[in-house]
Parts: sequence; structure tokens; C-alpha cells
Amino acid sequence: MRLYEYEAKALFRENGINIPESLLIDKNVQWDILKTHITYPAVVKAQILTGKRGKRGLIKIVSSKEETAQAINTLMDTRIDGMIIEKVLIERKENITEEYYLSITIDRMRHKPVIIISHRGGMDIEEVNKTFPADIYKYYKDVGEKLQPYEARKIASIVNTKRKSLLNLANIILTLYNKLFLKFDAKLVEINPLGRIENHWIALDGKIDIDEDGFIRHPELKEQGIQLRHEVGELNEREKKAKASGIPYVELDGNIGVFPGGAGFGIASIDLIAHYGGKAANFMDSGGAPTQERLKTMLGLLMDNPNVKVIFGARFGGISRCDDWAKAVCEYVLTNHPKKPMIMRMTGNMEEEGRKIFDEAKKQHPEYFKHIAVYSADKPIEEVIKEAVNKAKEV
Amino acid sequence: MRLYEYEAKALFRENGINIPESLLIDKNVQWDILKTHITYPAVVKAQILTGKRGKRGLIKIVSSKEETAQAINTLMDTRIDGMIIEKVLIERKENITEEYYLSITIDRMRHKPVIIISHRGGMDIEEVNKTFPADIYKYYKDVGEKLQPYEARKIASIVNTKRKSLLNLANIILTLYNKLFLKFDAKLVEINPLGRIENHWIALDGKIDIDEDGFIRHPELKEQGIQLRHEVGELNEREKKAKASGIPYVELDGNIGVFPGGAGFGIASIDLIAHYGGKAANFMDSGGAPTQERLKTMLGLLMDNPNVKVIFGARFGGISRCDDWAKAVCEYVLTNHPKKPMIMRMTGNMEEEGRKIFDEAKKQHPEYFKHIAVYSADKPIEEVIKEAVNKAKEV
Amino acid sequence: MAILVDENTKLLIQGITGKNASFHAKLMKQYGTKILAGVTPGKRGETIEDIPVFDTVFDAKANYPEINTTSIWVPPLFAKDAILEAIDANIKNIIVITERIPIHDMLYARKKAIEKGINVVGGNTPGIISPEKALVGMLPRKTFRKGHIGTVARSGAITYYLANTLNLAGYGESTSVGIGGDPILGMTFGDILKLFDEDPDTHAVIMAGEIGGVYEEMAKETIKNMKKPVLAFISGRYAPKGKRMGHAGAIVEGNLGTAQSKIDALREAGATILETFSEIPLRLKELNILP
Amino acid sequence: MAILVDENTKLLIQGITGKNASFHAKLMKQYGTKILAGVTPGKRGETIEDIPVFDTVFDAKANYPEINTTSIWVPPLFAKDAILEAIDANIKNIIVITERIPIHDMLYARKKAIEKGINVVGGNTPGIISPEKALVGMLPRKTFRKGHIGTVARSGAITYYLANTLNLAGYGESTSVGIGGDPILGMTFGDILKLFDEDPDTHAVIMAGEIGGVYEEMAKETIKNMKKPVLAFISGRYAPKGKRMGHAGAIVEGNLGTAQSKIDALREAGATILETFSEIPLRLKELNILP
Repeated sequence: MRLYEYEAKALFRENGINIPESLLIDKNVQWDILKTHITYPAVVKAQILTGKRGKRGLIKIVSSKEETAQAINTLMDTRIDGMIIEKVLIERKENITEEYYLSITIDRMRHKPVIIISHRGGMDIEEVNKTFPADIYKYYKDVGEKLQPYEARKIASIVNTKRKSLLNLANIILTLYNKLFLKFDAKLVEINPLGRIENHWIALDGKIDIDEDGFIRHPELKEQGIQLRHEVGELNEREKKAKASGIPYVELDGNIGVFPGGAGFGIASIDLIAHYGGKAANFMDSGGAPTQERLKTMLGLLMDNPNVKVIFGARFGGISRCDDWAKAVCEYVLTNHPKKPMIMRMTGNMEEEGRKIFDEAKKQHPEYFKHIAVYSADKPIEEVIKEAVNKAKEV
Repeated sequence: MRLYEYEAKALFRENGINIPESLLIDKNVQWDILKTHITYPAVVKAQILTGKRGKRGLIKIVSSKEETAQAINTLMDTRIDGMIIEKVLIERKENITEEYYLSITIDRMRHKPVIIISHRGGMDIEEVNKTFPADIYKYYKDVGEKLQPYEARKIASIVNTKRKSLLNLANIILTLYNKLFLKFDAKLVEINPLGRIENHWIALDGKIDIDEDGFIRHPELKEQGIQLRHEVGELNEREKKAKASGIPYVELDGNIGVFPGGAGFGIASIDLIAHYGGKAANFMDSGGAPTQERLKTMLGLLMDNPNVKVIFGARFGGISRCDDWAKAVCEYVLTNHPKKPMIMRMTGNMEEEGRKIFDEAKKQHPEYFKHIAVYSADKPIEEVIKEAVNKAKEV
Repeated sequence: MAILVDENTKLLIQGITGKNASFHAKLMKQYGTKILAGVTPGKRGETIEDIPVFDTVFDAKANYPEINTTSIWVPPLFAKDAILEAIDANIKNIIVITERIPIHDMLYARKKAIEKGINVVGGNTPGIISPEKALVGMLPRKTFRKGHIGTVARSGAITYYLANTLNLAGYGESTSVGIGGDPILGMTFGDILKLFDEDPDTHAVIMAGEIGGVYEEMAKETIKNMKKPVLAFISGRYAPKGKRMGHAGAIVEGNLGTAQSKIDALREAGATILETFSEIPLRLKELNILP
Repeated sequence: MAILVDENTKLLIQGITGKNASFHAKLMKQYGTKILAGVTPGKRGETIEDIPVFDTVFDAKANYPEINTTSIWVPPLFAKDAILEAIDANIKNIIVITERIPIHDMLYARKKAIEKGINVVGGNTPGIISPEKALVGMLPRKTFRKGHIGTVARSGAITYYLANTLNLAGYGESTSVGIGGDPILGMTFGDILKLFDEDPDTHAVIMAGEIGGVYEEMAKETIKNMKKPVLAFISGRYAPKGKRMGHAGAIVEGNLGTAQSKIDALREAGATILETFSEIPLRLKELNILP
């Protein structure tokens, strides 16, 4: 989960890394504050979890109260990549001597943290990586050990030829590694640009990406108002509902609703539907051993989506049992009497028990099960998908 | 530096380890407080940095306000091993099911921390170590790594056959290791007895010994009112003066004042004086590269001690230079005109410069240097010591 | 023969008193897997499906020194500790069912395992089955049939569909391995492929990967050096686009992680790329691999 | 030959811009020790006694790859980091002048050194001298004379008195090593004794220990296996009694640490116990060790 720039910078400041003087503005801003608190020229920056804000006009340089107000008005409530700008950060414009790049992330091939540093910081670091690869220095660190001060000095001295700022830069590297990256289960900590003003360093931007699975053990983040978040763009009603229930759910532009087991097969089934000439309406993940409540919510999302013409469902019982799945589907059907055709397949752990549940429900209310097929292991999964694709063409 | 029981217990409580309800009493106690705040029976414990308090009558069980007041009166201001009891701790007497022993220290042979635990806790753990060595379990831990929870569970499960209290005991071990021993540069953390009351554990005593050389990096200890201290018994005026100047100085019962270089030769010279039939009046350590102020204070201590008849001095210049030493001695002599004979030897780094300083001072004021001999490398050190021993017999 | 689990597997279950673990303990036992003991701290003396429960892995091993494999079912924030405990007790195969283990935890646990030469599979694996020999995890036992195709997949359900597809065409599996769906895994595709290449009972291997991560691309060199044919199924060509790890990710990993990068790498290594499950029998026959 | 430092020593000085370090840099240089570089972070480009100063040990080593020995003069709370830096830069001999290094720091640094096979001497050592070859540290150079007696002591002054006594009797030193006065040391008596035993220029060894710690007792097994005679001087028989590390100390170390326990252990190992400095020439002659 990425943090907003202002959240990342608050963590920097708390740990002794300089950031520019700033003011965070939301919709309830008292305009008077702009007059009294800001040193001009200043920079108005949209707080939004997207990259390349500079190139996209989401960062504006202002030199008066009027320009500031105008910049805020232009940015606030704007939609970008499906997200809405709800806050802007106003910062004093710093007179930077040089811009550096500094980040820490995990190299998933070497399975090690890596500290990346370059004296060619600024907006186009990926470009630098292509054109001046020798100017990007990578320091790999063994897992499970704190960075030692001498390592930070070594890294700092390699890029930094201005000797008086060496120790300050080394301290920033040390802090970033030990007090942020290691301490907060971060996947990424990045300062770009890291500005140098004579012998001082200042973080002009900040990106922190926390491992969602480790977030819960950092109550200090929650105390700072940082909430567990999943990165998503603007959500429609169904996506919001899914998010509220903790269900990964993304709508696509097809008409076949996918009601899969886990995420892996969910992704594969979208490919297979395409392979056989159809188009999936969504990605969805039940998670391991979903509750019946969750399964019913998932089905409801597809039924509520007007683009969905046919539902393709599959349960291969592993940790998620067929009987639980059958129970949830039957209860949904018996309660909601859905009209959309459901082409499904169920096999795996507790399949017989699941089969019995379907047979029982169908016997009691055959009228509600007319459009519902539940195949077993003897019908290959791709035959089931083909049938769903063909059914979607008919409807 | 050892912490008082009440200081150790405050650290325990802060880190979630149970301690008995208690009240710390000093000389300014309002006696009323004894009536309202204490649950009887209670235990009154002298706060003093010495062992075997139980056997020495420094812990008293009381069951009324009167008994409590009497116990406090008996203990307070008492001198034990040269220390004065200035505080007592009154604790609720707990009904313990079992007493365990738990400690962490450093094995200086293996160069590793070791966790020691036994279900036979209480006063006589050293006795247990001799009679039931199999009941004392030692767990060696690699340097530089935190204790993992599974290790704490392993240690707990080995001594603890009452399964319901396993996780509580493991948590205490984990806390003691990671949050006290490692975090505070401790040389020793000890709970004896660690009481079990059904499924709960409670620290009935607490010993923490902090490495003096690491103390400075723990401002949180200082914030709790814990001061850097050197363990010493009751001090006489000169010892107090030495302590205030940070000079290790202990008086012995001889008459030869020892004004040595470092601690190592200081100890050796006491042996050598004894070997040649004399008796040293003190142990003293100049430390590496002492200031002239420090050297003059050291000399002053010996001059002020009426038992000292002769001063034996030695400077072998290494990091501590002969010229600095000579300057300090000459200034002291020229200012204070001491009467006690000084039999000394000076050689090593900057010896020639030192020799010149002596010659110069002696030329100016030969009258003050009549009783002072400063030999060089050509006179063996033991000849110098013999001369001092003989001189002491004359005086 | 088979890989990782077989008739000589002597299993421990860490977190055995949990709901899923105790349910699947029963199923594994019914399948014939030899489960010697379980561990849940504080529950010493209890039994689950007649399996004795101990406080620690050390206790369990002291009582059953022949334990050579463990499966881990504890909650995610306790998984690192459970893996370290199994490593310290020198259990050679550690199969981690737990999902969503924090990345930093798993990096540490896998490093310690590699230092001691211990196999860690997962986290978030559905398990491993060597049909008619042993099942560790929660794979649906009836889906798998004994045979000579090795399979290795990130997704549980895809492991099942691969077996299902093979079995409908008369093939069977030597071993089916779920390597797990978590972002950082113990053994990766390359590690498992090497084991299959050395297993005389395995005639060909099917690997199933998906977008995200770099483990498919990392298998490239292994596949190049393999004696046995590899078929590869990569899903995610039509998936919604994932996010990247900022500039740092691009600097470290370049353009890896897309379905196309994986397909390109595997094809270049000599693997047969699969688009559907149903073509598997055809491709196997083209490679002269018969049931 | 000699041990640890000799004519091939190429020295680095960490913390060279400090008062003591720069003063003794001059003395060492005058003695003939080859000092190639110094390190003080943030002082790159300066020189001390014509010795170039670098920001990091890596810089120094990149410019002078022949550096094989370093001496550490930084403040105590920075000593661990300085030692780790030298270990990481693979400098084979690290001589730690700094005193009062926190115990936990030194335990960590010595562990890392041992893992990489690097010699750490100190902390709180006055240094090492191989007369007429090299001096590292702050020992008084004129006190030492070339010869065939190896000495190793905890205290600086005692190192000097040993040499002074030997020289007055016509003997000289192959190498004199101060192992340091801090409670936790890098190399201990046993480590140094082994080096002396293998050094053809050393004919006998004098070790000087004192009350406290266990390093004298730990040398017992080494002395038993040595080809060369060992003379041992233990001070502290009349010293004020020290404190113990609580019950835990007694459980771990028993009765070790007293002058008597040290003398007993060394005598049992076959060492000649010395009571005074002046008897050294007599004892050496009894052992047929001539100047």
C-alpha cells in the first residue's frame, strides 16, 4: 500500500530527515491561512497515488496568494486515473544545488534488499538508468541485518564527491534503511529528488510502499492516521461494495461474469474465455476457504452488474470445500431467484457432499435451477468455458 | 553498573512483566501513606546493591502498619558492606505456587549470551547448581541476533511442565532478552525468584547490571532517574573526592602510596610491594593519557592520606606521555611542597622531554625536590619498589 | 520415485489445532500420509485425529525423531517463527500452507533455510501430492492419479485443472507441486524443475505461472539445461494491468513480470508454450510422451 | 619472522585525525612502520604527517590495495562500526587501540572477525611491536629490543616492564603483543600463544595476566600443546576483591577469575609461574633460553 507524499514526508521528518516547510490543504481550508503561512515562491502539489505528477500538470509553482488559490481550485476534486484529488500540499520552493536519487526496494531475483543511489536525480531516473547506467549505484544488503553506519558512508561516498555533506547523506541512508524500510515492512522507500543545498540534504518528494500483509503490526502508522488501503482507481458501486467486503474485484468490459475459485484460476479463466472468443466482465478472487457470506456477496456483485449476461463459475475444492460452496450458491439461488444463466463446474474436496446439496435444493425448487448447470470433473473445464461463451453469444 | 531492585522492577513492569503491587519509601515518607496504601501481609525490602538480603535480615515480612513502621525504622540508614540503605520497597506478599530462576548473562569463554533457567528458583540457586546441575538449563544464543519466539517457547517448555503457563513464561523470556538484555547493553538480567501463581508469573526480585561503557547511549534510562554509577561501598573523604573526579581509587591498609600508570601495573605493583615485604596503601588507576589536572588530583589523594608514609610512583610512557607526567608532578611539587618521600621511575615515550622538565624545576627550587627520586630505565622497576619498601620501614 | 513427498514422508503439522489444519489432517491421513505429530504451543497432551500434539517442534522431534517433513498452517504473522523453528529442528522439507506472510518475514525465513540446505515450499501453497504415496496440504486427492508427468504451479486451482486435464486424457502425475501464491516464495520454479529432472519417474514437466513476480523468468537457465521436456502455461495475458514497484522496481527488474516477458523467456529456454489446458495431451504426444 | 606485525606490515590508521592517533602516527612512522593511509569520514583529501586521509576504508583500500593491517583509534561508541568496516574491506589484522568499547559491540565485532578469519587485537591494547620491523600502537619504542622472547600481556605498562626487564638482562623480543584491557577482547592469550609457537624467531613466551575474566584459564589447553616454554606472571593476588556477575556468573564460570584460579590453571598446563619481573632472566636460563 502506497503512502501519500505528505504521509511519507511526515515519517521522514519524524526520523530527522529534512523536508521543505509545508502546509496540507483539504476541502475545509480556511483561505486566510494561505496569506499568513506561506513563503513564496511555493509549490502546490496534488496528493494522489500516481506517478509523473510533474509531467501531468499536477505540480504547480506559485508566487502569490491568488496563484495559490487558483492552483488549488484547479487541482482539488480533479479525477486522475480514476482517483480524486482530495488534498494538496503547499511547500516552500527550495533553491537546490543538485538533485540526487535514493531508494530502497527488494530485488526479487536475488531475494535481497537493494539500496539505489544516483547523483542524477529528478524526474527522469528511469531514463538515466538507460542512458547512464554507470551513474546508478546499487548496494545489495543481506536480509535480516541492520545497515551499519560504515555501509551508509560507503554508499554516500561513492556518489557524493562533496565531502562535507558525506555524513549527512550517510545518516539519511541509514535512517531510510533501519528506521523506515526495515521497521515498517516497506517494499519501497524512495526520495526523488533528494535535494542538496550546500551541505544539507532535503527530501523534495517521498514514496513509501508498505507491505499490506505486515501493516497490522505497525500500530504507530495507524496512530498517524494512515489506514490500510488497497490501491484502486475510482470505484463504481459494485467495486465499492466488493472493497468494503474485502473482495478483490475489478470490472472489465466483457459480458461473462467470472465466479472463480482463487486468484490464479481467476486470471487464467479470463485468458481462456478470450481464447474461445468471449470476453470476461470481471476479475474476482474468493480467497482461500471463503465464508458462505463472502461467496454470496460475490455472486450478488455479478447479478447486479447489468453488463453480465452469463455467469461462469468454477469451484475446485482444495482448502475451499465443495460443500460450503454448494451451500452458499443454493442459498443465494433460493433467496434471490436469479434469472441469469449460470454455467458452472464443481469438483474436488467434499464434492459428493456438495453434489447432494445441489440435488436436494433442485428437487425442492426446480423452477429456480432451470438456467443453472453444475458440471463435474468428467467435463473438461474448457468445455464448460466454451458453453458459457456460446451462451453469452445467444443472450 | 547494577540497578536497584525498584529500578529493575520498573523496567519489568514497563515491558509487561508482572511485579507485586508496591510502594517505594524514602526518608521523606508521610507515615499516613502506610495506612491507606498497603495490603497485608507485606514484605519490606531494603534497597541496597548487595546479595543475600534474605539471609542478612534485610527483608522483613510485616502484617500491620506498626510492624511496617518498625521494619522501616530498623532498616533505614543502616550501613551494610559500607553502603547506606536510603530507600525501602514495601510489596504485597504474593501466594506463590512455585519459584523459578531465570537469568541472562554473557559466557565470556564462549563469547555468547546465555539464558539460564531452572524450576528450582529461590535463594539458593548456586547450591542448586552444585546439587542438581541437571535442573539448571542453559540456552546459548548467537551474538547479534534477537531471540525468536520459538526459542523462548523451547526454553520455557523444557523447565515448565504446566502447559497452560507456557506462553506467558515464553513471553517473559522473550521480553527479558530482546527488550532488556539486548536493548540496554546489559551484562546481567536476573529474576530470582520468578514466582508462578496458577498460570501467571510474577517477578519477586530483579537484578539488572548495565555495561557502564554502553550506558551513555540509553537516554531512556537517564529519563527514568537511573544515573551512571560505579559500585563502591562506603567512601572516606579521599575516596569520595576520587570518585567525583572519576578516578578509580580504593584504600588498602598499608603505608606505601601507589601512584602508578594504568590499572594493570597498579595491581601488579601492589603484589610486588607485598613480595618485597611492604604493604600498599591504595589501588589507583590513571586511565589512558590522563590530564595533568587528574595526575595532580591523584598525587593530592596520597599526600592527604595520613597512613601514607612513602609514595611509589611509576610512569612508563605509552599513550600517556612522560613529559605530561613530569609537568604535572613538578607543578604539584612546586605548588604544594610535599614532605613525603617520593620514590619514582619514569621511562618510555617522551622520556627525554620529561627528564628536562624535572631537571629545570629542580634547578630552580632544589629545596622542594630533596625527598624526590626519579629513576630511569636503567634501574629495574623492582629495585625502585624495594627502595620504597625500605624507605617506608625507616619513616 | 517422486519428489519432495512420497511413501517415506513422516509428517509434522504445525498449527494442527486450527480449523483447516485439523480438517485436512483427517483427509491427509485418509489418503495414507504418515502423520506422526502436531504442534500447537500450549496444547501439549491433546490429540487431533489420534495425532499427538506437542508444545514445540523440538518436543515433537524428540518423541518422533523420524519426522522429515512439516506443514505449516499457523496465522500469517506467526509463520516466520514456525518456519524458523522447523529449520532449527532440522526438518528437511517445510511446506508452508499459510498465506499472506509478510515479505520481510519470508525473505528472512528462506535465507535461513537455504543456509541450512532445507527445502521450503510456499507460502500460500495448496500443498504437494505424489499420487498413491503421500499428500501434504489440501489438494483434492481424487483429482490426482499416479503417472509420469510432474506439475508445478503457483495457483492451487490450476494445479488441480492440470491434473484433471491429464487424467481425462489417461495421463497421471509423478508429483504435483503448488509452489505457492505469495509474492516471496521458498522454492521457485527452477528449484522444483531441477528435482523433476532428476526424478526417474517423471517423463515431462508442466509448469503453470502467471503475471507478476520474476520466478518464471528465473527458471530460464534451468530449463535450458534440462534433459526432460517442459510445457509452460502462463496466465494473465488479458488480465487488468498490475502496478509496478515505482522507479526502483524498473531499475532493478526492468520489464520483467508481464505475461509476455515470461512467455518469451520460457519459449527461448526451449519450453513448449501452452495456451489452453485441453491442448496438453496433444503437445505431450508431439513430444512422444505417452500416458 | 615475527607475529602479526613485521616489515611487510602496510598500515591504515582509522580515526587518524584524532589527537592521540595523529601524534602516534608520527612516532610509528619515525620507527619505520609503513603507514599508507588514514581514514576519518568527511576529511577526505587532508593529510596527517604526509599520510593521505580518506572518507572510508574502501576508498583507502581502493587507492592502496596493499594495506594488510589497520589500527583503530576512534571513540568507543564508534569502534564496532570501524572494526566492521575493516572486516568488510578484508584487512587481515585489526589492532584496536580504542578502550572501553561496550561489551555487546565487541562481542558482535569479534564474531564477524572470526567468521571471516580476521585477526582482531584489543580493544584497549597499547599495540604490538616487532622490534626493528614495525610498531603499531603507542608502545614506547626505545623500550623494546630485537630478540627471541615473545611477550603477551593485558596491561600496557606490564608489556613495557617485561621488555625493560628482558633488555636489562640482554634479552630481546621477537614480538610484544598487548592483547588489551577491555573485558571482551578479539584475540585472547591462547590465540597469541599459538602464533608464537609457530614463529621460528620466538624461543620462549612470557604471558602476563591479571585477576578478572577467564582468558588466562582459557589458554590452558593451548599451553599444554605448545613446543615452546611459557612463563606466566599473574597480578592481583593482593588486590581488593572484585565483584561477581551475580548468581548467573557463578553458574556459568564457577570459580574462575581469581589470581589463584589462573595461577593453578597455568601451572597445571606446564607454564613457569613468575612472582617478580626480576626473576625472569633466571627462569629463562633454567629453561636453557639464552639471550
